[in-house]
Amino acid sequence: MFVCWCGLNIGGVVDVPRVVEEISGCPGVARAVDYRYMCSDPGQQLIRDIIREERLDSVVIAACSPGMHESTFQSVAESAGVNPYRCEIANIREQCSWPHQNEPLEATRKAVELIRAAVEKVRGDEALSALSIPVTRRALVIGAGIAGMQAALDIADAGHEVVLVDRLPHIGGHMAQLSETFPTLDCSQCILTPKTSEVGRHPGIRLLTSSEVESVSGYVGNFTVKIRRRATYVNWDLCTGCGLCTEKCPSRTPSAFERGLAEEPAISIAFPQAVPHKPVIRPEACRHFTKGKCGVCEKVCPVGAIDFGQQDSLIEEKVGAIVVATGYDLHPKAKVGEYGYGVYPDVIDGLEFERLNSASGPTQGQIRRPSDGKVPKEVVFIQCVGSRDQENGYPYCSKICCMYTAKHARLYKHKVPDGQPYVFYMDIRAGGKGYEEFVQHATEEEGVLYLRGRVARVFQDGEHVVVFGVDTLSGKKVEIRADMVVLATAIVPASGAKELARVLKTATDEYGFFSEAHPKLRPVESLTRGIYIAGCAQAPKDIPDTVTQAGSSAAKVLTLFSAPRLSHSPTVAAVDEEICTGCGICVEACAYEARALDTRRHVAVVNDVLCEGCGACAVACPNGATRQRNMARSQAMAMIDAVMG
Amino acid sequence: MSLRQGSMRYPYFPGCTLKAKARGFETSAVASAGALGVHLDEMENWQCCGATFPLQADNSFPLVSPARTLASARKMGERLVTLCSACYNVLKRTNHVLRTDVGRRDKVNAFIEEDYAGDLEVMHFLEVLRDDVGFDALARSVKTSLGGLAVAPYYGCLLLRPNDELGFDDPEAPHILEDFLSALGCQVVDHPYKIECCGSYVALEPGDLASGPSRMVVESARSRGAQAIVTSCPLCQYNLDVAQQGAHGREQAGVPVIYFTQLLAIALGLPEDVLGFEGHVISPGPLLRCVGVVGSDAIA
Amino acid sequence: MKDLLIASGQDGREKALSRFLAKLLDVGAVDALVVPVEAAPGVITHVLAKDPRLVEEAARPLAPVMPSSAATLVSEVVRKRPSGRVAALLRPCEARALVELVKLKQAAPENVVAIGMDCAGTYDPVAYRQAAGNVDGLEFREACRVCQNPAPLEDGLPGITLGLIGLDDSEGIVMSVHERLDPAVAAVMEELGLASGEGAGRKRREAVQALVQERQEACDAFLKGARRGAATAEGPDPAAPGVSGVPGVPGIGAFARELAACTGCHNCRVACPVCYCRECVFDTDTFEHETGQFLRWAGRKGALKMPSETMLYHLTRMNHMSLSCVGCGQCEQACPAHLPIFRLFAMASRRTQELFGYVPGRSLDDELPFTTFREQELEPR
Amino acid sequence: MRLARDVVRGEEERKLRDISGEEVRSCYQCGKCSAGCAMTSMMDLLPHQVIRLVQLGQVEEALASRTIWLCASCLACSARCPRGVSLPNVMESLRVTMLRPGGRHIDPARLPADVLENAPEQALVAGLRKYS
Repeated sequence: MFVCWCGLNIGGVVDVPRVVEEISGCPGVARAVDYRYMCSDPGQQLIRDIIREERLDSVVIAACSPGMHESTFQSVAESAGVNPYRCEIANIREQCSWPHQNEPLEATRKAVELIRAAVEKVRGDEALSALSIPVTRRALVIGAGIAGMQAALDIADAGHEVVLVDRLPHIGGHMAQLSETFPTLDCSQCILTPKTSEVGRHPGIRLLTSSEVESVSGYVGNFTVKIRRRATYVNWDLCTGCGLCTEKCPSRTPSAFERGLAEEPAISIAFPQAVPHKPVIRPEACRHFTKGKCGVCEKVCPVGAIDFGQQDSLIEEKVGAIVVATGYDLHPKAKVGEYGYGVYPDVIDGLEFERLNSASGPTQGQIRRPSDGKVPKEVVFIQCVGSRDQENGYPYCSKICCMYTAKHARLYKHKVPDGQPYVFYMDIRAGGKGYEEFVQHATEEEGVLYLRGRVARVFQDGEHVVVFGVDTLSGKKVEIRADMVVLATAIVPASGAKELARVLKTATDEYGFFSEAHPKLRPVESLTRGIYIAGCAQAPKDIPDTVTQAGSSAAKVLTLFSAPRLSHSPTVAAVDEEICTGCGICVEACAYEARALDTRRHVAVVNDVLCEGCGACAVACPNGATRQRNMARSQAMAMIDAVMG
Repeated sequence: MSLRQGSMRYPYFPGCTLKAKARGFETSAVASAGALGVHLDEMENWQCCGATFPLQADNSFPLVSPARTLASARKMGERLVTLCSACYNVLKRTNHVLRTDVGRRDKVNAFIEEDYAGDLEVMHFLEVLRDDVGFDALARSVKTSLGGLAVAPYYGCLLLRPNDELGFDDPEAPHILEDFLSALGCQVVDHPYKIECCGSYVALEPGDLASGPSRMVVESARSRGAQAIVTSCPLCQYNLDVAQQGAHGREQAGVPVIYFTQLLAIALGLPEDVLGFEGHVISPGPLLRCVGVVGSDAIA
Repeated sequence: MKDLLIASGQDGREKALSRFLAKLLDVGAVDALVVPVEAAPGVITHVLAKDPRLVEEAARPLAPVMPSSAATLVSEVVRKRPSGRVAALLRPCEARALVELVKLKQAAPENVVAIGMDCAGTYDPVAYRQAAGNVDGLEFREACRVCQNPAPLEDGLPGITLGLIGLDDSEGIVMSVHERLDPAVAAVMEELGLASGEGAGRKRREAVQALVQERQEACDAFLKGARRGAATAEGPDPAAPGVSGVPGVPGIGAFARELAACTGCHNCRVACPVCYCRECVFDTDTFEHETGQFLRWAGRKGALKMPSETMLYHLTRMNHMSLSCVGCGQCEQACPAHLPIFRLFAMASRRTQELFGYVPGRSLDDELPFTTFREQELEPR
Repeated sequence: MRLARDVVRGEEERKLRDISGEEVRSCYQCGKCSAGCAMTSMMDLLPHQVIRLVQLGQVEEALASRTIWLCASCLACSARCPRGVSLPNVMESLRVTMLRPGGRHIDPARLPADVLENAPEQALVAGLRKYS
């Protein structure tokens, strides 16, 4: 029994010597000692020495959370000849000294009780050995924006096959929609297309566009993924991408890629540099599907690639690791009523501005406002629309808006030198290499007028959009009769993120961003082993951070692939078949599909490698036929008795 | 629900102003309702709502008067109809407090010796017209065409805010008055100040301080061609009306500010004695005569 | 669903019904039958019968006692899929318990032919035996007096329903047949050429409706009274400080006092038709405490109620069973200490079942709340 | 302006919180309230500046502002506040701090005759409840 002071973290609150004294007399405790830092090398050596001296068969370490050092102490115990699963941690830091900083006496009493409970538990622990599982060395990457492409390229370059899935017909994600990028103002397409074409031709990457992950089963190293490949109604094996069909198509509907600022044919390639450079038919816009007549594309196609009868197909892939790179969406228009977003044509969002500014966009890169195509001379940019707004949007900061708004204002000045950009901001968050300088340049050199304050209302008045704002620094209300308003709307998780998390059996936060295993130390690992996160799927991020995280998640995948076999904790559920009634409640309780009914023998069974040891089944089982290894009901009761006295 | 002649009865709360300075609001509303088969049964036991919802967390006493009214209305039925925006706001918000805040409910109930749980539905007459009569049916009942009379709706604050308690309409882009005006055959004049404050009780401050915001509202409607402004708040009516008394009144023709029910009564072809335009600063009479919707000299 | 009539004949409708049941066995439409017989004067017990003659002679299908729940017995016979078809005569509460057991995979429904019957109520078996079957002056059991389901539910197990309520002995029995009834059994029904029971069926339905109404009121009054009883008994018990009651949990004191006389015999669990574990956790070593623990507790509290764990036992059973409780009252009937177990369960299960909108035994399609999870389902409404 | 513990966490600020039921510390001074306020043209301080003074414990200065009497409780500010601060409640707490000890901002007896004669009852009741 070893008690750690953790410097003042524990020792400053809990009376450690007293704890040692009280525990020494407990039944089954051979020896109790304390040390200032048990996780240090001398601390570890102390444990090893005493195990050998006393010929211990189990140990209890009272220290910090098992999340921190359980594996450290388990391997210390193992190195001294104690089965690692007979090493228990009593958490007297996070669950005792920290929350009870102002009640040292109570904390000391609680520490004794927690340790006594751990002692009772360790007395019932069995000596277990880790389970071993094989690894499939292929990876699935979900989402082919800059994050997904980078992760896929890094994994594939290391020699492992990658299945890259995107629900759109092309890859590139939102970055393909951007005109220029901060802080260097280089053209987004110019730096993106080398990546897209490399992904398109990489022999190690199986690219599945117009595809979505439908189901995932299995576990780390051994996932089975079902992917639905949506019908494109074009046989891509035959199609040469000549574009004749898109020219001749008589239907025109708003283009999603152009954010509704331009129309596109029902059969189209979203943008000139798209990879794969093949068209798809959108049945909801196609006259053949909606009206039952037409078929112009079929007639003009020189290679007969149009296939109206094409069906969705289901593809099954076996992979060992999954990278989630599903990206982001923007805050829905309907929710910003006071700015007339979605109502007034000249109130647009940041991505719409990117398209207006893009050489391949609807205005060929000229800044012309949507309503009448006039060049706007007074443009108001509003930051924090839906961000940092817990009441009407989201409490978090969307992180990139300060920078892209500065970029927008500067690009606008480049194209409309006699125009005046105004930026309503609350704080400027420009913490990145070259970022602050970039914003300063906007105010100093380009004449962008920054107004510190939020806008209350925007309304249409004739051909102007009138902005009611405030400049809190001068304490004056501000009214601007603008020609166009650009909203830096909040970044929100991509639609369907929560549903995908459910399919992947991993967690998201309350907004739908994928949760990382630890916010600081495990930022690219999800809460499910073998599933990693990259880019805005986790939280709002700019391109450099996204690429960094994508590389990091690829490194994690490669680390996983480098082990010959994976080990799995043996503290899983087990069934006492003698008393199992076969009612199946455990099967329903399991979130990992690790439980099933053996219908022949009418008992429930456990798939050890799928079991995460969460204990939900053991709790659900009415008579305790299912138990958790090293957490039997009798152990739990003994722990309760130890705590309750 | 469609229009069922003579089948709709509602307990109705008039409020002080409608019995005094805004009589025309009530007489036009009650008569119009009657013409549409809606009976507004005035509650027997009502008292002043307080005219403004109390914003003090530590004082529940101002809730007592509206709570008494609500408790007494609950005994008449499950709904209570109001006309005045302020009464609607105060009664509905008080009702919300009594429904959701058990502590304040118990305190108020103990004081008024009632056991009222906040389970009344407080409605505005506009909601009755929209949901129970139906604007389509209303359009069919129009007898006197308003001939494209350009009318600006004015909501002010009390109908719309706070939206999570009132839930009356879209708080930033309301449209119930517009829909109502369209049903009457008016030409709706949209204007940005329709949800801005008129200055409210600041009218009592010396120095004519409320007329600033009020003039902004009137100007916003007038400059877009409005021939009249409709409201459902006697204080808005007063502020917008009085604001035009000075310079504006002489330089250019004023914009009459009238209650939506007065317009409704005209459209339904009701006798002019129910309109009650007396006391309006900018008399709507000349305008209405000039567009040909009102003929006699009953209008001052 | 068509109403047919089993006419009473000269020896009354129970005999007519017995002959019909015997016929099912005789022609091989079913392979066995779970049915009550009179084993000794006033002693009713269930048998699993294969011999039609025995059924015709000794069956007492309408005897107004429920010595044990037929659901438990049927589950024993068909827990795994049996080789033959088994018919069972089931009161509404028994049928509903059987539906729960099917959902808990304790009975394979495929080969069960459920013969549901109306039940206006049953008597305490001991009283019935002492009166040698003469029910004059006896009162139905409390669970029956407040039972809101005197007639079988239509969505239960596929089978036959026997309508009795509102019809006297001479008027016979209205029989209605489930659409999904086993074809072999349906063929027998066909062959019997029973007369239409349309008029009797209507009469019975009206009587059932009236009875249900009456029972609902009785049940509401009963629960109200029970809750009031519990409320007045709340608060610390000055007579037994530290023994009964857990401070801070409202109502637990009253609960403890109601159960103070529990001897820990676990009869209620044995009698419960749904309590299904092969070995109960209370029969395992889970609650075997370390030597000295009892003395420590007794020392700390001043006195420790013995046998210990009776509260935990009842709370656990309530936790496991209140959602599936069909209100048959077998628990209370089996209790040697006459504890108000039915009443406590009725109060708890009304709340828990309402919380999930769950009606135990209503239909095989309703999922057990324990086996489903919906986000937000327990958020305050 | 002197800042110290007893100023920024003073008794007066606590009292205002009790009366208003609002936590002014939530405000991050974005100014959306001021941007949408209909009465600002007559105010000496913008609404967000009044809140700032309360945050800084400068209650006396806030009480001296004309702004608190010009707030018409129209709720345009609180409807759009990203931090859920109900400014009208804070303004009311400042007003009643002046009124509860018996102060009067407007004396009913001195209201001009034309106002008394013409203003709707609603204005008189509401105004006098706010101002006296």
